[in-house]
Amino acid sequence: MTTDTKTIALEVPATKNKASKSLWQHAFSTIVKDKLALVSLIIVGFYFLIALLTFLGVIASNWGVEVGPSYAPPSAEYIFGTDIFGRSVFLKMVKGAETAVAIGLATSFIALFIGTTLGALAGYFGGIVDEIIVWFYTTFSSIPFIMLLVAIAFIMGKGTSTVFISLGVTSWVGLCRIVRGEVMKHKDREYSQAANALGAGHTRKIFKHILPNITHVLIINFSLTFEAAIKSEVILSYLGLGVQGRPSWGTMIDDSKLELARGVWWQLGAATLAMFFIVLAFNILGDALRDALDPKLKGK
Amino acid sequence: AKKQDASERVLNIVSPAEIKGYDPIMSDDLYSGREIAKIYEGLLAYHYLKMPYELIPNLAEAMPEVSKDGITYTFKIRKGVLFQDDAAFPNGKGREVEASDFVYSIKRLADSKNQASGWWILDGKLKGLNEWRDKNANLPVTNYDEEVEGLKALDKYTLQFKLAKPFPQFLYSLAMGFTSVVSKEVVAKYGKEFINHPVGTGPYVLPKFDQGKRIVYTKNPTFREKLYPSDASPEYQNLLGDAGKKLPLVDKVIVHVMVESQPAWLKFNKGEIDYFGVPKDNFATAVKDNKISGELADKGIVLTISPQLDVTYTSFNYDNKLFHNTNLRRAMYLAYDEAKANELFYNNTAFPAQSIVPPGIAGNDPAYKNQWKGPNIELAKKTLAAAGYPEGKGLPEIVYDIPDSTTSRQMGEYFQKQMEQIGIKIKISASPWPEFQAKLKKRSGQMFGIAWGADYPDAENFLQLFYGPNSAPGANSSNYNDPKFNKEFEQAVMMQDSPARTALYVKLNKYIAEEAVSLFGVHRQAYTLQQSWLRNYRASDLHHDNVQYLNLDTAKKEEMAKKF
Amino acid sequence: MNLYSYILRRLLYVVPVLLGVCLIIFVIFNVVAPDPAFILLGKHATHEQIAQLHHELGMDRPFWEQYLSIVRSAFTFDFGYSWSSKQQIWEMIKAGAGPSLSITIPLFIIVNIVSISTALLVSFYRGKMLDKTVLILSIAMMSIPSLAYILFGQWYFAYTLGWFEISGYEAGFPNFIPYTILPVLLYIAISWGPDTRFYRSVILDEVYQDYVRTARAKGVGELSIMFKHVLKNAMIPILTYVIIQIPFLILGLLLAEAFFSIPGLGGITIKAINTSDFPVIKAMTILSAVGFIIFGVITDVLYTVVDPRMRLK
Amino acid sequence: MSEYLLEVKNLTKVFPIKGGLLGREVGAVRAVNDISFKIKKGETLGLVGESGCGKTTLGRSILRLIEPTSGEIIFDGKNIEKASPAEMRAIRRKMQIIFQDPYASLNPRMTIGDILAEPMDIHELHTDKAARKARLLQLLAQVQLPADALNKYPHEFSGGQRQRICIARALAVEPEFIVCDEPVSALDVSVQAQVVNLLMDLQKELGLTYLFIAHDLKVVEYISNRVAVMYLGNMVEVAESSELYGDAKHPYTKALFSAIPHPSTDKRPDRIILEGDIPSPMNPPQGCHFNPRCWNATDVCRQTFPSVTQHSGTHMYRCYNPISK
Amino acid sequence: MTEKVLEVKDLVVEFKTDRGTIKAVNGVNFDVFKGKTVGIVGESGSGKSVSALAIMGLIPNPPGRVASGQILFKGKSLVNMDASEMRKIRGNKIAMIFQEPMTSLNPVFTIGNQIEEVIELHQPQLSKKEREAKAVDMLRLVGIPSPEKRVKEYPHQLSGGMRQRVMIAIALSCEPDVLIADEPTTALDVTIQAQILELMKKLQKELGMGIILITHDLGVVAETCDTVAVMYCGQIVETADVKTLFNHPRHPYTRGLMNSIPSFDSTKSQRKERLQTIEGMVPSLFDLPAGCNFQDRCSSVTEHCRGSQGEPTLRDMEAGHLAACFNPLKQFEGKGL
Ligand SMILES: Nc1ncnc2c1ncn2[C@@H]1O[C@H](COP(=O)(O)OP(=O)(O)OP(=O)(O)O)[C@@H](O)[C@H]1O
Ligand SMILES: Nc1ncnc2c1ncn2[C@@H]1O[C@H](COP(=O)(O)OP(=O)(O)OP(=O)(O)O)[C@@H](O)[C@H]1O
Ligand SMILES: [Mg+2]
Ligand SMILES: [Mg+2]
Repeated sequence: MTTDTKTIALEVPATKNKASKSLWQHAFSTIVKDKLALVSLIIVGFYFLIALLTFLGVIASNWGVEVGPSYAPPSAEYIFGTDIFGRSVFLKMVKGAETAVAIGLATSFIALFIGTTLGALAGYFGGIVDEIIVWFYTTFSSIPFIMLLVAIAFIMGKGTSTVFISLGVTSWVGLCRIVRGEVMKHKDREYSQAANALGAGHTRKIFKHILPNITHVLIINFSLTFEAAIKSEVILSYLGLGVQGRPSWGTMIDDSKLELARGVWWQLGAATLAMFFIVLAFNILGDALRDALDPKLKGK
Repeated sequence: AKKQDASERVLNIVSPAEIKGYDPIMSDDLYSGREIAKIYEGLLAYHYLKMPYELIPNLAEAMPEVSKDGITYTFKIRKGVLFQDDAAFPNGKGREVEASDFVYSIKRLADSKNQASGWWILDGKLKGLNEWRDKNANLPVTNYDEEVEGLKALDKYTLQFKLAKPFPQFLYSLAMGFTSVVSKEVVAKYGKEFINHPVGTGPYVLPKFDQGKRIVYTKNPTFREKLYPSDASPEYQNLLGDAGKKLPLVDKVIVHVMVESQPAWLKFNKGEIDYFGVPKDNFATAVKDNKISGELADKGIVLTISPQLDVTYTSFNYDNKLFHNTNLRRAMYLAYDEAKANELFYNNTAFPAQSIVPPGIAGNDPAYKNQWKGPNIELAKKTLAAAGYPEGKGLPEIVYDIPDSTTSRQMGEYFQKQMEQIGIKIKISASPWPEFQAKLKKRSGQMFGIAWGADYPDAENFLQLFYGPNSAPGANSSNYNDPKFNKEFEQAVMMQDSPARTALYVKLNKYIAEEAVSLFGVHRQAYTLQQSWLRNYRASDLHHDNVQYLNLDTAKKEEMAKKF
Repeated sequence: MNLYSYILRRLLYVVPVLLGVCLIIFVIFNVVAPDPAFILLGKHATHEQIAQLHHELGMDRPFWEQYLSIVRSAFTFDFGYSWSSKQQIWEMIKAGAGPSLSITIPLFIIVNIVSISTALLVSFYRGKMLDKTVLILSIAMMSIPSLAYILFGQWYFAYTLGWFEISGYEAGFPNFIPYTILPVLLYIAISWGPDTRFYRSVILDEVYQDYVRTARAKGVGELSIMFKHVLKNAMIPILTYVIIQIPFLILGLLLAEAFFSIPGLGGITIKAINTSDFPVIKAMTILSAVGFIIFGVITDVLYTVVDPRMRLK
Repeated sequence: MSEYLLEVKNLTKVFPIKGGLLGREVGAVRAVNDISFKIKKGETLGLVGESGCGKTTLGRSILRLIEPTSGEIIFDGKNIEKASPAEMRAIRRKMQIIFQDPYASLNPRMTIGDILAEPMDIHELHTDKAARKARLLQLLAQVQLPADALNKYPHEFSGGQRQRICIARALAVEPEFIVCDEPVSALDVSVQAQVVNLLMDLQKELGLTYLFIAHDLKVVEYISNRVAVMYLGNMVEVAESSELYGDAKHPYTKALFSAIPHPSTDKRPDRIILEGDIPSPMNPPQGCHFNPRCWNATDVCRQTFPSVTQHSGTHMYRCYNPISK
Repeated sequence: MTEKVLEVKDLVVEFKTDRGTIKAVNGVNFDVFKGKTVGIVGESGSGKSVSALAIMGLIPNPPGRVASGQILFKGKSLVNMDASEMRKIRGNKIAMIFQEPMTSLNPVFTIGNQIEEVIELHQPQLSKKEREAKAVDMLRLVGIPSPEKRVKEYPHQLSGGMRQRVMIAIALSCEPDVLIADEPTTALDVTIQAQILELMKKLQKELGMGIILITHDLGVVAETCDTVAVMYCGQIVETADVKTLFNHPRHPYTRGLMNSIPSFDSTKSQRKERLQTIEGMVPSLFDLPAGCNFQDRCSSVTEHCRGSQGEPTLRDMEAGHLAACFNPLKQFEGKGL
């Protein structure tokens, strides 16, 4: 035995001076190495920063102030021109980032919460619980998204929280389905079985073993939901169910359907541009995350 | 569009809203009303070329005989008027209209099973009609044969109305779509589908309404001899070119239902639409200093500006005691800069409203200036202090409800900004039209931004908006209930048109204005663009039947085609 | 278990799902939604009229009866009358289906052909310039909201350039064609990005499978590998994706129909939403749910045709 | 207390196969069919058989990771198949399992420290911080891993090291009995030897008892005192490992041994090449399940399932026509 | 000696990865003779499969490429051969069987179809009928019962052993000169493995092809191969005819491998002594040590091995027996098994 213990030291040589990396750190470093993904990450971070700053009132709090004549076209003075009240379209666009980020976050968290909870319950417990949840989401998903949105708006009335909730409540099904599948898979994985053999209870198995292993799915889904929510807000605004009392890209685009014919394209332009970059960034980031976080590509 | 037969005169117009169907008793919605008026007719109509509005007989032979007490109205109806041909009639040939058809049509309006949206015009007005309605409400089948005292066909061509109490505005209801004549055979044949099978007496026919976005009317071949008017008010003298010609003047009318304004405006600019109300946001492109812009002028397009019989106003819900504070209301009124709003939202084309009754209707005093109408920030602040809320302190945040449309939203934001100047906090809550309506009807809001368009050209139609018994779900959505006002209003309503009544109207109108019962905004004007080849167009709020008077200069149209 | 009993079983599952859909509709519209009476009665409504309307609409009946009537309508397609237009809803649906299909069917066919071909092409050149360009382009196109496409397309292509009809519709083939070209093209642009991306990822999943290596080892050419081996395997997810679009085809294109004045089901739906026309909203919801469920079954059945592994003994 | 640590009596596990209209049961797989055996304290029982014959199912049923359909499992004198969850948890301290795929059996999101501490958390062992740390280090030393492994993640280790981590985790609760479900099958030969040595050392040191499952007969024979052979859910032969190799009675055992490729170029006795495939466990052949592939099969083999023949004290088989020496 | 059908000379295959370029195969040489079997053994990741794929021209590119070296098939170079010409050789002259019988067949085509495809590609003169008949013959040849029925079945309807036979049938249907079998039995049970190996031996005798048999099971090598190459970290560390190698291994790694297999000896009655092991683990291809790749695990390591003399190259130990080692075992020291 003694000789053996000596040779052991030899066995783990390569990792000695390298800091140990979890899969997360690994994923992060992978993303940072991918230039396009890094740029996307920076863009997303930038939008979040803007949103935070507008939320705190550091910037764009004066978006409602008249800065020039009504419908002034873009110029050196008015970067993206002005709207009907002579407000700066640029500031509205900036303020819109706050709305967009708020919608994205709220929607994704609501969807995440419902989807994960139901999916995990169904996948983990199986049997009748599973059947009921599957029935529930099958039912739910056979109702068109737009109808659900409208229906929820009917119940809840108007307002920003309605937008959050209706988008959140309509976005969980996909995630639920995936989580259910993943949980089922992981439940039968040998490490879960090992935990079982150790006498681990349900809570421990779900929260310590299974959920941490599907976080990549959650993160990828989070980014997709986030991006989809920002886009859905436009449709909601068009249907008159959008956010109120503060600028959003959706209402800017909706406004522009009247303005375009008189040649006022800058609200549409600014909102589309603002939306374009964050949606694009989220898409690219989503792909990169998928590559970086998918455990299939790691370890072995 | 496809090439149209050159010899055929085809009028292309736009309806900016969906058409709900062709049942006259449902014609309270403006856009459906206009379509219904192409096919159905009533006893009376407005003279096409007179201003102020003048009622003239249409299916009636002449204006009615009115008894001295103002209770009995006797009509002779025109002979030889035929219903349009339809399979519902023997051999498919439309029969002659009789007095009993009017009795039937008006009973249909009163039949509670029909849930007619126009019932209000007769509610409590004709003797025995309400009783008939209530009695039949609980019967499985409505008994149309039962006689109603206030509504009788004395013979084939004589029709007699008896009012419950004097109500001179009654005649206006006979010019409204609701009382148009329908035939019971057609109603019986199509049942619920009657709404899609319009068979009237009017100038145009539509075999079947299929819910399409393109409604094509053709000339009614059995239309009676109806002629283009030969007399006109001074401002319409230029429209007498077709005087004495048999109506209708164009062979075919195509109505394009276009809910979104962008495509409609683009289509008009291509010459595919003959006239078009200018959307607010196309205004700058179209009009400068009340003149048409160069590009459009080159195409020969003509601009018509005409006042509308309407008023926009911001109303309070008086169920909320907060608004019983007159000074608060006045302060708000003073803080609001209507001139600027006019510029932003109406391109400076609207008339600032001093009171509720619009100009052109007896009761409006052109000289009157409302002392509480802003902007006067200094005074507003003082008044607000007098109201007990210096600089808005102690005043809760007020929720301002608006219908959700791009423009309403912008208006709401504007109102919010204005009130902020004197320290009043406003929260905007936008809802789609139906929900907005529900809020009004349920009295659940605090403040609303709304507008009222005239049903008929009489101050009563505006003043009743503040008549206590009309509270929501009635038209008085502010639930204003002032016994003094109520009493005088009731009195005015009974009076025949006279200087005394006008004086009373003026008084009531001013009272409402001075009290700042609502914050009156503007009386809008309609801006209509016409193609150079369109003839006889006059803008009007009440002439839903205008299409029969319109004409096209096909040669001119061909000539202009290259400019498009 | 044979195919028929499998189909039957899948069809039977439709029942609880449909009951569930009805339940959701019922809860939303009959229990918690605001009172529709005010909207329907217009600006001069009275209390008496409201009460009567409630009776008329069955709102005073017990809940279970109301629920049953929704269930009944889901199976008989007798949806009653629209509140707003007083039209028979089934007739409205029949009238709207044609125009909707006249844009969605060409769109469906073209966009799937185009994006599947693009996906095959870029999968073939995976990792090369073409693949990267298409990928970036498709993501970029996905990032623009569809409303922006429509607004711009209508203004620029139809009006400024005059290439297409601005808006409008005429019933009957081929009359509708000039009116449908622009909306179809715009929606091709809108859907091409996400579709291509999806198909590409599906095809790429297959490209790295072992059987592809076997085919290469057999000396099969690259093109034949793509079009024979890979495509047939990728058919399963592709089919699912394609078929699941069909119920939405029936519902039409909400925005396009509103902007191009096409009298289709999408327009009816938007109008119903804007006027709180509950019966129509309910009908559209049920209709699309039924479509969704039925096409779900069809997908499952087609799986067994395409994929022998799913074929049951 | 008996000399046997574990006694399995008539253990059966049937997996229902759902299908048909409305998901009725349409069939069943008898993955484990009426199996009985005993294991002495400190002994290793090897279990071999072809893929799908039920080895894993048997191993997991013993720990009640799979609920057996019927039969008795008596561990340390206690009948465990009726144990309550709390009792079961206590029993699990004494029985552990190591799986085939060392990567899949480690949670990739946990550090080795967390993985090894988890069993102690569950069973509330060594709750004191210092004691915990000491125990972790002791475990690492037992499986010959360096102390700095604690903060690393499974993906940073090689296959052999991962399997050691799995072994350490099993040891953390100080079990008496370990089911080794093909613990070395996924490893390269050179690493396999390290792990096999480790398992044997631990057994000596801690007095462990093993049920050692493998399909590699060489390894099983090497590590086990006795070997049991399974075919299609049934145990067809059990014997001392040397006896089994030298004197297999069941034709299947014989064929299995003869099929092993020998890493030597010396001449070997002729190989028995079996005909045909392993039948589907969903509908095993009538009679002796091995009969379609058996060169000795007679009519009786095709009709009735053979019962157990006790050959010698420790040697049992199920066959009508056993092979004579 | 018989005809040399395939020659691999100094083959180097590189892969570009996130962490740099690795040489998965680094200077490999071996020959394949008609009717003979070359065994390639080595631990996981030692470059066995990559070598085989290189011969087939199937190295996924990117990230991999044949960086240098020659592969000559009957004197013709396969490296940089025109793609269409290469396709004519693949599946026809050189065929390959893969390790995973479960996934290597296309799940949506019948097995008949998949056999016919290769016949159609390389024997276009045959009619559809003839092809079908040939597919049935091939299935019969590889010992699948009732082949007429089986041709119409799909891969999922067959067991693993059956599928591997189908793979063999596909590989052999054009009677190739060289068959590469990459761990053809690893996924199979021993009894089935015995069937398949027996079958391959039989077919080799009938068709006279040269076989490259890749495996990590020394037992399989000993029983089926004529010559053996032992790979370690992308290089061949020892090669010889099978008898010599097993009886007198010269490279410490080869001996280590042999010793770590439990011997199967009924004479040892009770529990055996500890197995001999090779301590440590295979170094990562990303940071190979200077000098001999095996230095850290070697019992007879010296300073030479640590880089002062460069990498050890294959040297003749005796006729036809080469080993890459600075301190080879004595000729009879290596007697392990
Ligand atoms: N959860 C399950 N449901 C249905 N059948 C199952 C289940 N688990 C195992 N089986 C079946 O039971 C039989 C025995 O499986 P088991 O995994 O015990 O075999 P094994 O001997 O461990 O095989 P291997 O050597 O491949 O690991 C197989 O036919 C398998 O298909
Ligand atoms: N596509 C690839 N990309 C990057 N590296 C690769 C790729 N394919 C193989 N390699 C690397 O090449 C080396 C040799 O791999 P190869 O598949 O030849 O090993 P092997 O000897 O066949 O092992 P096994 O016994 O596990 O099959 C490995 O280190 C592997 O990581
Ligand atoms: Mg197993
Ligand atoms: Mg390999």
